[in-house]
Amino acid sequence: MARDLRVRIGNLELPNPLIAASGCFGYGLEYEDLVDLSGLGGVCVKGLFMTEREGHPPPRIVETPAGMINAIGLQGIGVHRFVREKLPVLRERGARVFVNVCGSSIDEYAEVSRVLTQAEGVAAIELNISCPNIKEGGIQFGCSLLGTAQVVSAVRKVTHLPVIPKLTPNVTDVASFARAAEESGADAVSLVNTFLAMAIDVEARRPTITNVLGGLSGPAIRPIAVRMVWECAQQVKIPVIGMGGITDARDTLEFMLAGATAVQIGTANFVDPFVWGKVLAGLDDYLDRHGFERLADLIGAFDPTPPKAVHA
Amino acid sequence: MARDLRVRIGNLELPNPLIAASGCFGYGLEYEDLVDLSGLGGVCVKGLFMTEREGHPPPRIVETPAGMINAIGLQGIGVHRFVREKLPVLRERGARVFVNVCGSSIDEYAEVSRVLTQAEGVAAIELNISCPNIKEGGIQFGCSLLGTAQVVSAVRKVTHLPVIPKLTPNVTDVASFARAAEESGADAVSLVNTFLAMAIDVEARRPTITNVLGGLSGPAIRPIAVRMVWECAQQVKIPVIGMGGITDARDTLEFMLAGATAVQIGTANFVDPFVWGKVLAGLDDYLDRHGFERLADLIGAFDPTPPKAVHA
Amino acid sequence: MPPIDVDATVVANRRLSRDYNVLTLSAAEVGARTEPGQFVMVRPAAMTETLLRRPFSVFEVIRDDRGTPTAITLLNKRAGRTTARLYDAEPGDRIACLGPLGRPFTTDIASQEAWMVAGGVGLAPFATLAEALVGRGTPATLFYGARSDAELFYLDYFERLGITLVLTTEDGSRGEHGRVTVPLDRALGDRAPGSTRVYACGPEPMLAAVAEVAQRHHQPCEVSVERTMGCGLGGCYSCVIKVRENGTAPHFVRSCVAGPVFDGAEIVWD
Amino acid sequence: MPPIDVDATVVANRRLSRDYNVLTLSAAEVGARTEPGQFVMVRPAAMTETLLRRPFSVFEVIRDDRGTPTAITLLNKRAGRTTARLYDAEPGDRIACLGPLGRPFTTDIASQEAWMVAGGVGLAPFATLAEALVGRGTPATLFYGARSDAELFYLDYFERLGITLVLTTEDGSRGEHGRVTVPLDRALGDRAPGSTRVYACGPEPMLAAVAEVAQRHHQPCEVSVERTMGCGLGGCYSCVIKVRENGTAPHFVRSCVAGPVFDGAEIVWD
Ligand SMILES: Cc1cc2nc3c(=O)[nH]c(=O)nc-3n(C[C@H](O)[C@H](O)[C@H](O)COP(=O)(O)OP(=O)(O)OC[C@H]3O[C@@H](n4cnc5c(N)ncnc54)[C@H](O)[C@@H]3O)c2cc1C
Ligand SMILES: Cc1cc2nc3c(=O)[nH]c(=O)nc-3n(C[C@H](O)[C@H](O)[C@H](O)COP(=O)(O)OP(=O)(O)OC[C@H]3O[C@@H](n4cnc5c(N)ncnc54)[C@H](O)[C@@H]3O)c2cc1C
Ligand SMILES: Cc1cc2nc3c(=O)[nH]c(=O)nc-3n(C[C@H](O)[C@H](O)[C@H](O)COP(=O)(O)O)c2cc1C
Ligand SMILES: Cc1cc2nc3c(=O)[nH]c(=O)nc-3n(C[C@H](O)[C@H](O)[C@H](O)COP(=O)(O)O)c2cc1C
Ligand code: FES
Ligand code: FES
Repeated sequence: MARDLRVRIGNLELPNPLIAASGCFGYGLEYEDLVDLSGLGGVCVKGLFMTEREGHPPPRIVETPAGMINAIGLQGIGVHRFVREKLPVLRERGARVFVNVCGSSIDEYAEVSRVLTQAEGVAAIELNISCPNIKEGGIQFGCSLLGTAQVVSAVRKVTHLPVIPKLTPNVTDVASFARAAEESGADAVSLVNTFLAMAIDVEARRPTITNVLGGLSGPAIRPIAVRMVWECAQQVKIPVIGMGGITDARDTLEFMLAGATAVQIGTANFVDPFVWGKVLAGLDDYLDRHGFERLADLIGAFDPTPPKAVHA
Repeated sequence: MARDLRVRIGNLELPNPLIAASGCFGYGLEYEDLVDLSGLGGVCVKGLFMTEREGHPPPRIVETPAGMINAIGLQGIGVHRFVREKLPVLRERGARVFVNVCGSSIDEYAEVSRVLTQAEGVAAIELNISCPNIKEGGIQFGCSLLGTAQVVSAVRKVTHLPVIPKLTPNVTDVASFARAAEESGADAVSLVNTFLAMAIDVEARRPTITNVLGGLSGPAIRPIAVRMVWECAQQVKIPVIGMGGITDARDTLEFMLAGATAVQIGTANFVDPFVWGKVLAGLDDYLDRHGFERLADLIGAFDPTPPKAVHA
Repeated sequence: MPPIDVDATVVANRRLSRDYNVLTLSAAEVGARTEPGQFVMVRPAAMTETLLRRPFSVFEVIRDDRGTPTAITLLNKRAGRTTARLYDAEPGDRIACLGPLGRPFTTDIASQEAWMVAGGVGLAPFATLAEALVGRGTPATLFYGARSDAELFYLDYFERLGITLVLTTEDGSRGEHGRVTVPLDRALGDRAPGSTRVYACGPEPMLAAVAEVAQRHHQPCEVSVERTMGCGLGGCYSCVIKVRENGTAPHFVRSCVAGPVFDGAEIVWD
Repeated sequence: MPPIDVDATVVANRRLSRDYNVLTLSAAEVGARTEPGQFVMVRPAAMTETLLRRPFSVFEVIRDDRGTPTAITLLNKRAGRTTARLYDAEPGDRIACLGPLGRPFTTDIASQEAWMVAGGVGLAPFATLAEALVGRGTPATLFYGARSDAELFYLDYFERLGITLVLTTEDGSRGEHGRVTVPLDRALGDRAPGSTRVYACGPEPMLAAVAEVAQRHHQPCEVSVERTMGCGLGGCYSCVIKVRENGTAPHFVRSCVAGPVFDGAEIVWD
């Protein structure tokens, strides 16, 4: 039987905690024939700058054990074309649209956010201060507490929409960045973005992808991502949106038990675009088996008391 | 046909670049029936403090996608018993003994190193300033540039043996730690130690291991480790010893092409204690196929020029 | 019609050589929707060694005597892990099969003749295309190049359809010795501009050469490209190729949704 | 003799119930070296879903009529991913099998009788132990507890060896209703101190209870414990259990090398 899967991000209520991760779901419309967009908690579209971006030359991805490295380089149509061409259709489909905002300067983050705030049908703004694949902007802000605070404050000034800085895991103390974001007026934080990584084609002694370096995602990173979400959830009051290698209901629950209010699914959507319905069914089944009414009751419900060594 | 696999760490010559990673090969003697210890480049024994340590209660490990999390808590017999009971036998077997030195204080690192220097048969000292699984000491030094410099300098003063600080990947800029180590007199650096991680038993809503947090190792982390080794090799002149998810000759070559002079194998030795001979054979075969005389010629031989998008 | 994901069963696995095999999958629903040149994203169920699906052209659509699709086949060539698994697959194995995907070849053509140019495993999309062309009564020729005689497959299949065959091998063990583009170039010399629609699939250097030859002879040309694909659905932007669409500045488009079939004249080859 | 790693082939897979099966592996060399209570670390070759090997007791050593070992069997119970793979394994599948490992049961015993206590899959080490005891002419009894009648296996095997059987089930569907330690405790009451060597394998709470009962009746007792093992060779320190060896302070020892068989009186149960 269908349980209550609703969760809240600030004043935004989502029917369930599953959000399509940015860059892993195109602009959402690519999937409208396969997935009921209104049935997802939210759709986070590919990172957008003010203007169009061409991205890196291919090859852009390579597979690694239980994961993949990508260096797309934020190819995108720019915020104006997005508002004109994609947003109206996404609204029509009933999608709760999260927009992943990029910038090569603090002003650009603010400017893109302003444009989105004036448009109709944006549910929330996710600030991509953590993309490892571009030279200027992105991770340069996400790896500095000051830069993080500056970007968040600047965007906070220009929008009433929920502001969700997306944190990079490539730092010593991710929770300090969550705190900086909270203090600067963020409504939530999302993490993790990808881990800076590389894979060499040893036969050619050359890179496997053009950008040489890329971002690691997929199940391989999940244990690190869960740890980071747990650290952040304990140190901030605002909601934490968790992601990193989620493939099923168990993984989703792992993040929520660690303190995530919602989750994003990226790489797993490539493997199975029908993953969404399967995870929702799995969450329902878990609540049933464990006798919970509301999924929200499980947020942070992890009890760190040690287990017994005994298995059987 | 057998090629030249020798590599040099400072004035230490190894017959090949394969070193058993600390904590993954006991004190070496556990494997003497299975592996010719003198045939390995080196054997890095489990982390040692001045005195015996009991370690964490079990369960201490849990498997994750393409990896495992461990929180052993540095159970060990202490440096004195090691020197008395293990070192003489290791010498007899012709092993090049790397000792992984731990400390809860800078003095303890120096004291353990002094004892090892006075003993006969230690080839090198690896400073474990990166263990994520103990409260005091370990990573607390490894996550601070000052702490790293202090530990290395203190040990440098008391030993003529090669000093090899082992770096943690849980930092924003690992290369800055490699530079700090070099400036403080390190003869080489080794990386990576494990990534701080966690896995939740969602059915029990409890930890999977007693320590809750542990260190992630195995193939899952390889792409991040290779990136970090590449960054360090470009920024220091001293040799870099690379590790993280190595399972075969291809993986070994990936690290060496990225700039590693030698490598360590940990988790893969659990899966297959006979991995050593297989990797050596694979290295030989690679040199054959590519017409190289000396493996050492491949150190850092990675050419970052982009590949073609075309596969066929 | 939207693509579907079928948990297909391996019905048969015919090994053609030490590298090539034809895998029959119980994915009738996919077959029923497939147009020539489209592809599927597959993943062996037991396969946890690799994460992402892999793209494969639909080779044949198997039909019962009433013409209803009952299965599809893939022409598989061993290149790595997934393709090795597909080569070793046993009847009964399960393989997730998502499709059909991508932009098919254009078959409602003005040209009097259709010439297909295949290099190696690039033969894959031409079994279904040949059937469609024959169905439309368009005279068709297949220029087919491979490493050696032993790697020229399904010749009888195309002969039975009445397709003219022009063969080349790199070692000269059968047909003309050398590149498949050489006889193509020669033959196109005798053809009136616009009279011959050229279709090509194979290694990209071959595709670039074919596109150049076709352009030089003023013949329309469609090529099917192979880029590493993460999703096959337009979600990941991994599969891009640079194109110059009617006059626009060169830019990257996703070959999984804008392609894999492109107008050869529009592609900017690296 | 050092352990060896055999790339074993599945010779047979007999499913005993929906959770239990007996897997026959062509690991004769391992069988030839195995002593009762030792284990192997196994990993299905095709298995990339999990990384580490898993520990399994050697259940039977299969011999030809000349007594030469030809294979070993594992008594497998589905608990997760590897055990599920072993349950589904087909003849011909390859399974890496490293062993024999660990400290075996002590069989050269002074006691007049040997009593084995098995809980569920804890039966595994007792097939070989029973044979050894019978070989030495030691009268032996098996106290065997399971969830239900349907999960009491290989009774005929032990009967054929002349082992006295005392059965219990949690649902009372066969033998005595309840815990296996109850009849054990009762029976030990009539035995002279030191006359009966007790061996136990099963869930740790049962092992703790058996050790307590044996101690109360002043009988020697060996238990085989199950801790999560990363390597089985003493390399990883994951498998520790707390012991108080002849007077020493309680400390952790590696159950893969110091065990899995321990003197029940020395273990400090959590
Ligand atoms: C639209 C399309 C249709 C295709 N149709 C067929 C077909 O009908 N039959 C067939 O045998 N192959 C076909 N391919 C190629 C096939 O997808 C690759 O050979 C396959 O992905 C390799 O996967 P792997 O796991 O075996 O190799 P991996 O283990 O992933 O890699 C091994 C080698 O294969 C290369 N490789 C990885 N991905 C691709 C790719 N997408 N294309 C080419 N090489 C790749 C890698 O760079 C590496 O060198 C098609 C590709 C595309 C894009
Ligand atoms: C010395 C020894 C001998 C054993 N002999 C047998 C035997 O003869 N037959 C048999 O069926 N089983 C035996 N076991 C238990 C067996 O090793 C585990 O059931 C197996 O490791 C589970 O692996 P999995 O991949 O199926 O489960 P996983 O997918 O790894 O985990 C699923 C569940 O199994 C639990 N588990 C993981 N490792 C162990 C472990 N080492 N022991 C118990 N539970 C575990 C996990 O905590 C989890 O709850 C033995 C264990 C030891 C230590
Ligand atoms: C191909 C690809 C493209 C991505 N593009 C973006 C992006 O544009 N903006 C962003 O913030 N994150 C981007 N990411 C990161 C994902 O949103 C997500 O944070 C990360 O992949 C971890 O989740 P996963 O393991 O479920 O994929 C991208 C990831 C992948 C694999
Ligand atoms: C069970 C276990 C115990 C370890 N113990 C130590 C240790 O005592 N000291 C240390 O410096 N590193 C220790 N490590 C880290 C390894 O030496 C190595 O840095 C890490 O596992 C990455 O290599 P791998 O992926 O090949 O295992 C341990 C790792 C594992 C898995
Ligand atoms: S393969 Fe993902 S966008 Fe084309
Ligand atoms: S299992 Fe590794 S030490 Fe016992």
